[in-house]
Amino acid sequence: MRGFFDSDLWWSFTRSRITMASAVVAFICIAGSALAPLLAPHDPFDLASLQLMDAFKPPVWTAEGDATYPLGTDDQGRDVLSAIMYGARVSLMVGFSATIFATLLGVMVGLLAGYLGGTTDAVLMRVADIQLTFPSILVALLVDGIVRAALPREVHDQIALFVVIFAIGISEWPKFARTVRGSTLVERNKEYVLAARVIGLGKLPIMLRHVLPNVLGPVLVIGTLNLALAILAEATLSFLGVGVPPTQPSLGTLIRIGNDFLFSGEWWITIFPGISLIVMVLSVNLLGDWLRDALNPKLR
Amino acid sequence: MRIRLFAAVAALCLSFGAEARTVRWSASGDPNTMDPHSQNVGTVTMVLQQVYDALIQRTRTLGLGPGLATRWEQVEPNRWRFHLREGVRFHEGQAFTSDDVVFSITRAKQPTSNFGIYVDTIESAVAVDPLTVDIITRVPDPILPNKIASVFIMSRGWSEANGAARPQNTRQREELHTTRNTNGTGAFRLSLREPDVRTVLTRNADWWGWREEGTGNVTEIVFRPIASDATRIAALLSGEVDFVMDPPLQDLQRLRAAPGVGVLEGPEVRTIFLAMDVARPELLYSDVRGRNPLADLRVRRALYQAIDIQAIQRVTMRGQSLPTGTLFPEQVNGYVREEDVRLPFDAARARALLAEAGYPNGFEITLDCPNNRYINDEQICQAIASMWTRVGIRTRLNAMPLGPFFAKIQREDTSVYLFGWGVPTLDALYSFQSLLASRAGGQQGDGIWNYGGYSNPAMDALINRMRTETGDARQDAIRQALHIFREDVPLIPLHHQMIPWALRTSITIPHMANNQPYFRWAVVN
Amino acid sequence: MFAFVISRLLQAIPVMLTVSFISFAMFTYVGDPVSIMLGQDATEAERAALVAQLGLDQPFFVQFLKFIGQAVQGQFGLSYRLSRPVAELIAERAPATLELALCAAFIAMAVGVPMGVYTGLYRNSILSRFFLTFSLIGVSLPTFLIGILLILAFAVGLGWLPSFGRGDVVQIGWWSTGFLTVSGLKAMILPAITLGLFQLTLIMRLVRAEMMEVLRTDYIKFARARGLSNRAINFGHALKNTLVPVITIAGLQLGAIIAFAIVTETVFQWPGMGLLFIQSVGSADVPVMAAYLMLIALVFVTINLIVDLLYYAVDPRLRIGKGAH
Amino acid sequence: MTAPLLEVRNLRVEFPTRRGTLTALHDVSLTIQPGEVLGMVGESGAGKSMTGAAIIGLIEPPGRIAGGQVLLGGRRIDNLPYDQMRHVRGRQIGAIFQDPLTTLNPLYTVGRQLVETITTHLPLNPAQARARAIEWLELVGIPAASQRIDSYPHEFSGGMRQRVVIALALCAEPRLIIADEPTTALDVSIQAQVIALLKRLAREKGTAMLLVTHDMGVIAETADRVAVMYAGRIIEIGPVRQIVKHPRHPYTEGLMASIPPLDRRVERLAAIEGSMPRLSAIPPGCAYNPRCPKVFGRCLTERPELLDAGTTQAACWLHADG
Repeated sequence: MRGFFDSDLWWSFTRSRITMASAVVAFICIAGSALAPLLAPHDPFDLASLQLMDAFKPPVWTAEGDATYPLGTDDQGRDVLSAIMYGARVSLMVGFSATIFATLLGVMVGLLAGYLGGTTDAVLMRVADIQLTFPSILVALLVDGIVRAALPREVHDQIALFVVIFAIGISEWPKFARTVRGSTLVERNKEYVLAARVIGLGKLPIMLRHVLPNVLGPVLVIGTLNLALAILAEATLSFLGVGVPPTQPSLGTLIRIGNDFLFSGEWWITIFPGISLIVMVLSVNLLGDWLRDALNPKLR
Repeated sequence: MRIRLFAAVAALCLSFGAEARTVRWSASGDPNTMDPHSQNVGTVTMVLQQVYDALIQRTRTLGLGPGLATRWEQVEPNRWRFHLREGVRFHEGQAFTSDDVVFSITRAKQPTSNFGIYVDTIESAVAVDPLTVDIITRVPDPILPNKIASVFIMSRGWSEANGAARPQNTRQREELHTTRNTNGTGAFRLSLREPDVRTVLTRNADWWGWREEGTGNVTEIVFRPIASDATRIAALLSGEVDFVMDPPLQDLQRLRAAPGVGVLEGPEVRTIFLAMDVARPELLYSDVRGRNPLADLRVRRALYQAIDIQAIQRVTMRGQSLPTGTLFPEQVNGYVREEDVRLPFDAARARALLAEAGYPNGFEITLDCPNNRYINDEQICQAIASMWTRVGIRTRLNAMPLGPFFAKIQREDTSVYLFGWGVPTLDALYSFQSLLASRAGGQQGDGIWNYGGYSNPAMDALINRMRTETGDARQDAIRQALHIFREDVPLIPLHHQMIPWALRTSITIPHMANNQPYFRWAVVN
Repeated sequence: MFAFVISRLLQAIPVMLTVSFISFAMFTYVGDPVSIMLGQDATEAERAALVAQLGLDQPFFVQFLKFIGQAVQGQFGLSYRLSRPVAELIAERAPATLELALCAAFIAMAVGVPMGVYTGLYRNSILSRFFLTFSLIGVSLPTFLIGILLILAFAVGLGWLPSFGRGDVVQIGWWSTGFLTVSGLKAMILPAITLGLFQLTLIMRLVRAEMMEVLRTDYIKFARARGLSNRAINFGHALKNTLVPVITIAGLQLGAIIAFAIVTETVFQWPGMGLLFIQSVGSADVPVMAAYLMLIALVFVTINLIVDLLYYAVDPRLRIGKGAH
Repeated sequence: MTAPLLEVRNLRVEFPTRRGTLTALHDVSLTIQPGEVLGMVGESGAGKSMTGAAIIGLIEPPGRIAGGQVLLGGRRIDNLPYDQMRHVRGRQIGAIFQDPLTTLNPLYTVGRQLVETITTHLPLNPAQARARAIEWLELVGIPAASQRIDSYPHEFSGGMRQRVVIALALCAEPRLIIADEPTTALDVSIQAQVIALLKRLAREKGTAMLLVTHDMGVIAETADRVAVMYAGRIIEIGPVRQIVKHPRHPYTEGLMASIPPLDRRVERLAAIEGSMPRLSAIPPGCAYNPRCPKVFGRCLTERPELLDAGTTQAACWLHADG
């Protein structure tokens, strides 16, 4: 750990106030949403606690605000702040899961392609190329559409969250695969790999031990930027009404619902989730940008 | 020369000023067919009733007035005679005769038609002479004129020539000529149809009705569906659209305040209620095993009394609803004010009733709900779900679009669902027959929308009396049936919908409780 | 040149085959066409008859070939939702999407490239910092939110521009264009900006990164050592080398624009293929989805081919084939 | 002594980094006479290329000239604004870089690159410039120059490309060429040809040259005088013969001992122990002291300036009183 604080990474981190600020914001977002059940002032999923007569309360600082609901309430009397915290939880959960899924898949395919070479490599990379041609949002929509058509509604609703994670994850893996494959190819031809093979060590353990650390940086950068993309993709799908199930509203769902009230003066129902989403994605993007610059000495 | 040119320009301007009276009209949904007998849905009718006429037309007060028939009489208990209007021509030039009426009624009776309920009692239609038609019913049908007012008249020659002798079968995914083309006798003709994009109607100068009192000056109607509420309202406010039929309730305040835009308010003949599976021995979507809680009147009353209808009216509906305790609003023939009384909202009483019925800890249930059919349908369901949960009935909300929703309840694959019922015939029988008559053993059309399986012999007997009796005897049957409705809670009534229309102040159009705009009466300034 | 085009075309074939296979699988196995067409109360005999009529009892490959044969002719059957031939539906809506995508791409390139060049050249100027901040916000703003905000500001607030639809269109053969009417052009502005903004920021960041990369190369240093003017170096040598990779990415971004049109079209009720597609996803209208997928694949393959040809035109290293190094 | 063509006085180049400022060049002073070839040798990172870059004003930011002066023909050029300096580069001072593979713009034909250089500096119209470009290609030994002029760089071999680079550096007829390791990236068999070409052209055109290399053999054959750099400083400078035969600085001695002599066989070459310190960790006193076989007390505390040491100047306390 000391090594980390000594490192260039930490140095460049402390140098950039924006990066530090975005790290703090990202931390607040993650902590706030992870601990939503503990921190949120209300439980938006507890139907019994909702009071319809409390609906459409504006934020606390306006004339009709109510201290019980700092950011106001929505059309059902749900506390907007709590809804955002729970919504961010879903958004982040989907974002992280999809990114981890894409990373694992991509790294695996990349290693395999680079390591096995030949036909396997050609086929895997061709698939990645083809998929890269298609924008991820389209792939995600298609996956969702196919699952929606293939499964009965009730089943689909139950697994909708996983469908979204899968759809977004599957649409992002080729980026990882390409990077990892590139590094694998470079490493494969290095002398120590050849030497290790001569003394009878398996190639795969060597690859794992040497390639993985080498690609960790790029993978981390792609992963971080991808997290932002995944959160946006989820929000977009949910906005289009084909994302997470309505019983687990994400920020995108909240924006879609709030959108109905945007023109009628109840702006807080959509503006606050919107701002939360932007701030969250922006902070992740800033972190990713910084990470890329910090890990890429050429850009310094 | 110059003078002549000037005159020509002036004339052109004048003619424009006099003639270009366009109404740009929008609603959330687009008609899914132009076939007049295929889909009995408001979104289809709202366009087609501009193009097609029926034998009898609705008046501005939703009464019955002459249409393609100038007068009609019940010559025998089972035979109605219609005297047709002379000199009427279809938009494509065919002369209108009794043959077209016979054809149209026969067409509406086809299995692929969705208009069966309007012709259910009809045995046959017979052309007496080119301008007289007899309609023979199987049983005496006192409200036949109310029903026939919903059957549009097509040209036999045109339909048969274009292979559309029977209505388009939407279930079998077929496309007929009538899916996109029309040939009516109405005030407007269809001049452009781009599904989902726009539909343009132009004034039929030859329409027989223009001669009558109080008709308007609209020359062109451009209909564009805009599904997104926000976009639709933005379009109205920015002047791209003149008339929005279904403005979101939350925007009414703002629309009223906006310059040049007004809101026409009025009730709709449509009642929103909750229907329950009262027939199955065990509910499909509940944690109660071995018995059906909803079969117990106490539970139904508990559900009823748990609902704070005033809160829903004030918050969810923003005042745009008329809470009710009965089956239909007062515009409907047979309405009884004394029976229009709600069980009071009383959460404690609801809990007590549940305990009494043997559910001290409540139970779990799934509420099926459409999310794009009635005004704020999903929000109403959310509110009810939370109110029910508060008295111990843990409610899972299952909201879905109209298509899957209807498919689901028509499979009877539901335990509780939100439903709305309009009464196009403006007669009580239509509601009782469709919603509360026993499904088994009844006549055609009985209980076709009774997916909760409610069955009460007393109710069935009263419905049969409504069918045949007239005058006070019939009214008495309706009164008794309404009383049973109130006591037995086969459905939980919520409210009658209000249907505000938003439009530019330069347009006047009568607000109609059947939620149909009649552009023949619209005036554009 | 000819051989190059042929080889690229040959490479496109597996892509199209894969995509048509997915389409075919969707068409055939997802959503059970027999049930959909017959309804639930059909008898076993009726089912069997329809199965035979549709050729579903034939071997897999026969069915697949038939599907491809029909797809090549543009036949995808009837939409479940609208009961109209899918090909007709798509043909009606394609011009709207393509015009929107072209405008958005134009905005993205016409603004994104100069901004990228500027920020690449003057890395530390205040304007560059502003552009960079702008671009970060741009990639962090979801498209739908941009659309909503633009409508709020320019359609509802200021009332300058329409909030939905294409305005008046002019029909030229089967192509309907909004470019020839004032209302059509006005209607184009907000959706095109909405759709172009994200791509604009992407292109700007890409051009900036490439520009910085190129400016570090030896040949730029050498060009400076030769005393060439800044103008010749930045806008001749550097820009041209920057544009080579930018062309590729920008070409692919045109594909992304067509895909992201789905979102924009939803927000602006733009009557294009994207709106059709999203409505089809919502109602599981498989024929439309399958056809859209095929069409998009075709568009992408075409774009890729054009990008390759452009690449070929710009980069002389490709012209003498492989093994030149 | 005639007026020097180039005079560098106390040049100092600094790189601000996150851990403080690094000084890449300290007090570098040298002169080049018209037509003279000054060789510059040293290990990688000693500051040879940096000196060349500083002279033509092409130090990569954030590096900057922090002190000293560069005079060309008596005129100060280190402080010229970009647009005036531009007319010095190419026209007055040409430059040749190490790797011909990367110094040519791959997207332009060599002809276009030549023509644009010529028209930038000489009052010729495009047609004349093209003719001149062909002449130059012929001059640097490109066969069939009038056809190859429309070829792209990748269509030439490495050696041919470096010839094109030389043509580019010389085509505006500068008075000085800075050749930064012009042969390092080339095959050994081609190195000699390229050096010979460079030498011949410099002589024919009367061009002076700063030849940066780490190859003492090339220096011995080509240079008139030699400057030896170590850790950002010139530690010895003098006529080539003296430096090669009688180096005065221990580092130069070590450097010379590592050249394989052509005339006799040796058992093993002497190599200098250790490596040059990083710029951020230069020891006090003489920078060479950790490696110097002749180190003594004063070397550890005081840094020697260039001192006259016979026919050369050397920065070494051994010559403190010489």
